[in-house]
Amino acid sequence: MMATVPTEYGMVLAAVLFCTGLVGLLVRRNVLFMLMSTEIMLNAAGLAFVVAGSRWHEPDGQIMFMIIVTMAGAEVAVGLALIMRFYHLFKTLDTDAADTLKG
Amino acid sequence: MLQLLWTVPALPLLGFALLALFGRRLPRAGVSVIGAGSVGLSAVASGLVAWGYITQTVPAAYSQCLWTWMEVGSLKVDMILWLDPISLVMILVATGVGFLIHVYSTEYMRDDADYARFFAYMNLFVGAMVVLVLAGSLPMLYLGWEGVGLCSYLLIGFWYDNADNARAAVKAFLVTRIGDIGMLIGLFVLWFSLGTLDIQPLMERAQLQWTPNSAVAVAATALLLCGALGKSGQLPLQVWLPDAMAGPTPVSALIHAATMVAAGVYLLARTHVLFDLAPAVQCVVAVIGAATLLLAGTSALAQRDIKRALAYSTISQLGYMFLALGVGAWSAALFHFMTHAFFKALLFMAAGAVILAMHHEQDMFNMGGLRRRLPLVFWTFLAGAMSLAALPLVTAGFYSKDMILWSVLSSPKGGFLLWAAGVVGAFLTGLYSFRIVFLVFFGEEKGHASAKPGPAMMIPLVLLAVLALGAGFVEIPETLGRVALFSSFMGVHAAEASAVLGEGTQQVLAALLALGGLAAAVVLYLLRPGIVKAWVATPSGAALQRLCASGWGFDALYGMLIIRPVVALSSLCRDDFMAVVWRAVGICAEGAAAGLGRAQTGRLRFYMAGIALGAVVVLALVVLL
Amino acid sequence: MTLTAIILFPLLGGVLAWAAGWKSAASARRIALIAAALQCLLVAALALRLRLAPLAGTASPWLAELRMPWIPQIGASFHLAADGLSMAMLLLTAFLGLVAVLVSEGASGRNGGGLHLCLLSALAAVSGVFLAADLLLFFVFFEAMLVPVYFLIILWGDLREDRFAAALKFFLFTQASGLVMLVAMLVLSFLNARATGQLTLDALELRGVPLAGAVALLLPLGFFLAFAVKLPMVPLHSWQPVTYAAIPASGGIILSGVMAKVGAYGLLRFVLPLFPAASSQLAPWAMVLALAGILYGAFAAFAQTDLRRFIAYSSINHLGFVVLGIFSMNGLGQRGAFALMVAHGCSVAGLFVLAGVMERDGGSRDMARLGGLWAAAPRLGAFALLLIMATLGLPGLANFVGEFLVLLGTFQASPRIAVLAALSTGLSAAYALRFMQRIFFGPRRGAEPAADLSGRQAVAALLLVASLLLLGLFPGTMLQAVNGVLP
Amino acid sequence: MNAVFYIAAAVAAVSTIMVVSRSNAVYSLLYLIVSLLSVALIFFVLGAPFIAALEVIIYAGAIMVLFVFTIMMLNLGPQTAEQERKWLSGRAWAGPSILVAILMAEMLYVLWGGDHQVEGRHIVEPKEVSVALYGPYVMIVELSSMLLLGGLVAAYHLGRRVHGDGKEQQP
Repeated sequence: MMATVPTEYGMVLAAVLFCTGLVGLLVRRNVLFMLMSTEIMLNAAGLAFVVAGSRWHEPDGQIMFMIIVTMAGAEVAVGLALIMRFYHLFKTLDTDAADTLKG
Repeated sequence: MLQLLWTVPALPLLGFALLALFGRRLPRAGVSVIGAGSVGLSAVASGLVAWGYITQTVPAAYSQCLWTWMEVGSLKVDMILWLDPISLVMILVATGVGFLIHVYSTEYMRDDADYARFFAYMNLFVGAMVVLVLAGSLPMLYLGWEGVGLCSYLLIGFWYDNADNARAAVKAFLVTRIGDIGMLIGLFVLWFSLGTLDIQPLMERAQLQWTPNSAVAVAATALLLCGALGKSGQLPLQVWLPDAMAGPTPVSALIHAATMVAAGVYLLARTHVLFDLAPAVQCVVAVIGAATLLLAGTSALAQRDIKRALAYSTISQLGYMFLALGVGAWSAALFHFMTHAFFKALLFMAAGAVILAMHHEQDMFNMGGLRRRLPLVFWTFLAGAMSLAALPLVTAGFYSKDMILWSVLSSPKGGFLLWAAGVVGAFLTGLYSFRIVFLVFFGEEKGHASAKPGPAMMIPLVLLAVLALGAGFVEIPETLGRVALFSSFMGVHAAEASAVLGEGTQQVLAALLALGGLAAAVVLYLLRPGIVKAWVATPSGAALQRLCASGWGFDALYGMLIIRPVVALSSLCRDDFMAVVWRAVGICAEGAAAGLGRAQTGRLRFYMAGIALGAVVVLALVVLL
Repeated sequence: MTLTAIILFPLLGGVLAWAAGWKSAASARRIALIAAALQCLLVAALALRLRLAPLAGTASPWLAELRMPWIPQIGASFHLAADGLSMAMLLLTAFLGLVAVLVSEGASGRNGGGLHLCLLSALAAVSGVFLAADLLLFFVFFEAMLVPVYFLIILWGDLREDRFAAALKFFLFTQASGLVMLVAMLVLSFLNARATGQLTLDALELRGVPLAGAVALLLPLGFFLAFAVKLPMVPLHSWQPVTYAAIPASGGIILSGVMAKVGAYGLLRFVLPLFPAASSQLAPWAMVLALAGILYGAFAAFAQTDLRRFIAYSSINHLGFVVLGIFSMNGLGQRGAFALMVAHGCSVAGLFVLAGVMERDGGSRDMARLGGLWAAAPRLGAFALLLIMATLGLPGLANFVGEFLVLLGTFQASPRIAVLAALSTGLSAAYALRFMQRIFFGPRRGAEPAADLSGRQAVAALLLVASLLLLGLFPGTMLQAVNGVLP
Repeated sequence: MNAVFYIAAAVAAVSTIMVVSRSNAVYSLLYLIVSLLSVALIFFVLGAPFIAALEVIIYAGAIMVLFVFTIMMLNLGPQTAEQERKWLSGRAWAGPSILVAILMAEMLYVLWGGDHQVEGRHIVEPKEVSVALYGPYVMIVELSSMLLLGGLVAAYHLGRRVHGDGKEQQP
């Protein structure tokens, strides 16, 4: 049970997902949505790895995906904790409210 | 005996070291013993050395190498002492007169809080002077040279809490320093021209290698002359000497008589071989001497301060010595230096006694009639003034000045004009010396003179008075029955002379002019003081009086030409204008930081957009290249 | 092994002093003092031994050396070596280190142990600089000197000054120029490897690398830049006045007395032997720059009212003479420069001791507010007088020997510059006497410190005075030390 | 099976677009889960069944549950959704869309730069993956565990509640 689509199509899908996530990251001001967009982008990157691994018949792509999942797990844990903190601090989820680093 | 030579400079220096290290803990008597005693012992040592020198079976210069100072490649500078007639006379005078001044100081400075410091400086002064005159190499001479400069600075500014004194001290140091720089450069020229800095080889090689009036000879001697002009207070570097009166009176005596100002004369006499090879420079020396003696003589006439008047008289007498050096009569210059050391030390110390008695009053117009209050001081001062004025036959000053005038007139390098300047100077000398005598000791009593000076001050005065009158008899001109102890000791033999006037005639003329000066002083300051007062009241008289009193306005001139530009330049550099370049770099960096800092909006999405843009650009580069 | 000990010993003493400093500042000081004194003895003993028995019969110019592989991949080795020049500089370093610890402000309440750690580690770094015979090793020590000085300024500096700005300026200037030097070193090594096929950073083996074109000028300029900043030469001096103003007096002794000399040492050790042709090509320009520094320093020093800035500008004035002597390219001038380095090290250290005494207990250092100090502090006055006389080049004191030889050498190279430089000694007399007059003479003004030299300070002052006098009257041993090193 | 790929890809793309364009967080989250599930399907048809399972279990399961918890804890009301709608104006979309469109174009250009070949694919067994993972990649496994530990500690630390006086308290 195998698909025989060209590798490029898989890559294109990864690119589409990635770009959609990027648009979300740029457009949304709500930090929660930004975190979700980040997840989309990570997932897209993982997709690209798996596609490539499948193309070369190597397990490395899948291993990379596992790394990405691990990282995403850690990132979400920390990110969500940060969001909680953020909300307590600013009473909003608007990232533009947190501009104390303005130079 | 000659082996004792090193103790002559070492003893005063040892005294200095002891006083500098332990002076504050010693009792006054101890300080006096060390201070005066070290110089006294040094004088004794020079006497022994002199005895040893004279009784040598074959008279020859004696040298004693102490250690090698600097040695680099072919440059070898030794700490070497060189004893010949010139330096022998100099150390005898420096330590002898120096000792008398020290003895005098033990009483004069009795009540000063810084007694030990004073004697430490004085010892160092004598030590440095002895090093200077005994030096066998020019760098060592320079060591002593700067040493006496340092001591004059310290002693002129001895009473430091008065800012004027300190300023006079700085002035003395700086003005002489300017001359010293010339001398230092002169040393370089000599080293590269002749390959040595030891004085005797220098003379020998110069005679072999230099042609008269060659550029290098003129340059080297002119540069050496700069140093001599500064130290001896000749035109145009004479401005420091009158101000140097700010120090205690014994210091003035030491500076003017035995030590510092003699250094220039000594240098020129010591290197007379070089100067003989540069007649052009000799001519300059003579002209400077003549100009200085006239200028200082007129200035001396307009002073109110007794010490300043004496200071100008020193400059004037040094002018005579330079005049003699200029015509090549260096032994006459040294002879006059010797007699001048006696009578000028005497005059200053007697003036000091007067000043002390008058409670530190120095204005002659506030004195008067002191001959009854201080008879012994009066008689000794009179002896000094007579010698200064060169009253004929009975004073030492007459013989030495006569020797100078005759050499000026008879030498092929001299001439009538220079001689005429000298003779006019003789008139001025008579006038101003007796002006001082009459203003201070005659007329009505104005101030209240207190206690008479004690023996420690009076004994040196009497001794010096005897010398001021009698020291001239070692050299008596042919017309008066020839005695030539001094010049034969120096190894100089009278040359055949031809002049427009005979020797006797010129002596009579000079003597008459000196007596004329005395007579004029009698008239102007004793019998008819109204004449001068009336004349000074006229506008032109007042202007001339002001000009003379200020020493012909050299201070103002230098203030405008040198001091003001230097101060202006330094205030320009004060805030370090070169650092502006680096400040500009800093400002650029700050500007860039401010510009890039705007990108730091603090908005997360903006940063994300930046990353995305970066990705776009990088990918575009990958795609397109 | 002794060479390594010379570097490590002060470091060890510093760490011990630092550790002791947690208990009491006094014991930290005591330990530091013992370490500095022992370091003096160690260096002196080595100097004596080397003088008595130099390495037997080898062609090596070094009297003692130690070579171990370090980073063979880039040709760097841990190569320490000493010749007459470096031994003399080491002696100066150890001596001034002792003086610095003697007058250190350890008891002032701000952690004294750390201060001594900084002082002694600075000593260690400077000793390393004078011993390094490998370019990279030299660079490491050269940069290591910055760190302790940086902390000295910001942690123990004068609270009245902007210490952070001063430390930053100092760091930026020296660091940036040091990096330029590093690049020049690496390029030189690379060119050597291309010419000979041998990868090395050894200072001796890199002599005579064939250079052509722009590189032949740029490489020596890279070295020159770093050393000119260190000295400093006009116009690269602007870090110096602020740094001298902010640094604690004991640190100032090391910074001005020894570290500034590293610049001159580097010129003598690296620039001239590595690039002989380019050096003689650059010499006239360097001499003109040096002359500019002499005059500029003299004029600026004349106008200063701040004691520390006065020291800074007078140093610029004197180090101009050093550079002048070095680039006169003859034995007289270079020996004079060397003598002047040593002499100026002692005299400027003395001025910093003076500054330390004046500033103790919050005393003012504004010369416009001082005056008549002699009456209150005659010993300090006498000390200052001697320093001032050394500064203006009085014969009989050490500085004169240097200045005389420098001027003599310069006169040989260029009489015109020599005459101008000689004339500037008149200016140095003017500023030096003005300094003396403003602080010690004249009427009292009330801003004077209360006390004279204390016990330790008096010892330090005596040591400096003795060294100035001895080196001034008997410079023979000092001048002979560099006989094999300089032409 | 190619049809499955295309359908899943379309679903993934559309649902992802829905994720970034919804104003209600819960809706977005649901679309995200749909997107993840369709990607999991794609993994499966590409011959990576193990990864497909991981995607479902960890991503769509564990991680998304974290999001749900967070949204619940934040207790965002309808006014938040209203606020979101206001922020999502056309102008807000314009700039990022253009930027990303360019990026997309570049990526496609790069992808089509190579040769097009359809090859036979085959399944990479979980066994192969495990052998590689605990062979050459063992270091990465260790690093990942460090990373997770770090994330754990950080999340624990950050999650502590802060009171007004700035002192921290155990949750």
